[in-house]
Amino acid sequence: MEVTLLIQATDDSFRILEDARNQAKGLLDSARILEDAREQAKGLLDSARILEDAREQAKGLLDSTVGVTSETRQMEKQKIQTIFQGVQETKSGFQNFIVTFSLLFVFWILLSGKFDMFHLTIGVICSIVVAHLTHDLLFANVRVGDTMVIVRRFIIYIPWLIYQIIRANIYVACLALSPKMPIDPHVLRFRTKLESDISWVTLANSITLTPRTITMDIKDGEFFVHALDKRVADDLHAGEMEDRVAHIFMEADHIYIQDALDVARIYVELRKWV
Amino acid sequence: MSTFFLVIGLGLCILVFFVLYRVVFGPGVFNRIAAISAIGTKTLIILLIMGFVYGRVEMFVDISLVYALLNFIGVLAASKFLEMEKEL
Amino acid sequence: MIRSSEDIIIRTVSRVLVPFIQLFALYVIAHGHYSPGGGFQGGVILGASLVLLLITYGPKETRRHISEKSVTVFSSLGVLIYSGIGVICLLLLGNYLDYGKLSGILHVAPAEARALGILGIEIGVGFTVMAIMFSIFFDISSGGKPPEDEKE
Amino acid sequence: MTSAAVILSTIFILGGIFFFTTATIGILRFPDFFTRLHATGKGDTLAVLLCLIGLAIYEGFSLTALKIVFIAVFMALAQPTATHAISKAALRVGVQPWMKGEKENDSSI
Repeated sequence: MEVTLLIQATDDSFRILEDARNQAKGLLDSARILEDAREQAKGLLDSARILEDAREQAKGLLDSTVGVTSETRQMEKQKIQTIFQGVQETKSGFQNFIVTFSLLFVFWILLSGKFDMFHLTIGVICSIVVAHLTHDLLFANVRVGDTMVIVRRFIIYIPWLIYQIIRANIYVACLALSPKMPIDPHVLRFRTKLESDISWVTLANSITLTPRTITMDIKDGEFFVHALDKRVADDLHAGEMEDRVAHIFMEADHIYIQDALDVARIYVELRKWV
Repeated sequence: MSTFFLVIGLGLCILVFFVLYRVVFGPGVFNRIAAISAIGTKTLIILLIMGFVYGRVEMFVDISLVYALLNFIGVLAASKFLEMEKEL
Repeated sequence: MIRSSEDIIIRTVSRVLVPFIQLFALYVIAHGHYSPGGGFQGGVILGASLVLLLITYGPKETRRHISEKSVTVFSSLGVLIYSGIGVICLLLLGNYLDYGKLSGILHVAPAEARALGILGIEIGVGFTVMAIMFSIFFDISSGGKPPEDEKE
Repeated sequence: MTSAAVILSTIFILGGIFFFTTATIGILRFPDFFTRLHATGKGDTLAVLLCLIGLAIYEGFSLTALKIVFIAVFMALAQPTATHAISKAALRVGVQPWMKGEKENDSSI
């Protein structure tokens, strides 16, 4: 009797254990499902966060576009309003003529040095004739920029250039006077990031005048430089002079009117989409 | 100061004779052109110094400007011609 | 055959220099009686500036600045000015190129009339020299072919 | 004409003559065409500039001095351009630059 009771109790306890195990298994399973769900939820959250970020970035982009355009609007109004309405050709031609004429007349006065009526009249006539013939030469391919800033930066650039010329000449003098002449010439080639042709001229002539290098050729935007020394390669590839020239002519670190106008066009397109 | 200018002018003339070696014997036409260009720049200074010696600078300065101009155009034309000759 | 050069450096430098060279040439022509110079030298510098334009920009662009017709007009106009002033002096009962007689029709003092007459003569000589020098250089450089055959 | 100006112009002109001399020695001694261009392109530019500035100081403040300054500006612009033009023509015609270790075959076209 007692044995049967014992067996029953054991059976019961086993059943309870079995139930508990089953329940635990079910719990575990549900926990695993929950885990999965949680991970899925986390993934969803992450993607939501990414979406949020993207939205904020988009907003920032839009804001910055608005800022750039509102800055450039003013310049547009001041300088280009009339230019982009069809009268660009004649007006800029006339402005070029006026500027060329005044430059040439100042040059005439400095050359002539006579201030009586007769010579001044001849000067005006000659300046008008030459300015009419060559008004498209002096100011061809000039990018719209702040001329006074360029002139000031160029004047600041000159003393550095003179210092470099003197260094270059002392180097050449030492080479020419030294009996063994330790030179190791080779040809370098590098590409430049400069765009306008006046800055190319400045860069090429500066390379010719600074120590150890002369500009040999420019083919397809690639500078061929003849150097007297191996060391100079690093200097040129570091591009200190290029940066200086870019700084003078406001290239690569300034927004141009044309670029601003492009941005404005893109902004109009964006507004249509939004 | 006039003696100083005379000496300077004579020194430049001697330098011109040295460069003339490159013009006469220098191998190849490019050496000759480069040497002639160098002679031109020295002549420019000699002309100005002649002006100071004779006391008529305002006259010689025009000649010297014209000389610099024609030297430049001459070098450009010669190099253009040699470049052209290869294409033909 | 001169083609337009691809070299941006020489093009830009000569583009900036050409107006000043031309003005300097006109200065040399106009101040012929104070400084060395005069019609011939000024004409040569004027021609040299056009030659600089030709060797850097090629014949097509140069023709846009000074055409075949204007070269012809200039070369004859110079001779016309020169001989015309001489003949006017003859008509005013003076010698050929006797500038002093010009004061009769210009209503100025004889000395000033002489200066004006010399200026006219120099302008005429300068025009002719410029046109002829440019014409010679252009014809030799284009190899005798008319410029329309040029393939740029 | 103060004596200071005279001394200054003398120093400038003598400096110019010194660089002319070294440029001439360079033209005579350098081994090939491109290295000689280093001598003419740089040496002559600075020498001409120094001589012209010295002469302008000696002339004093006048229109003639201004014209001399014009010549200086013109030379500073034209001399590197002329150097570039010659070297470009030489490179396109096929003059090979001399390298270290080669024997001196200075037979450029």
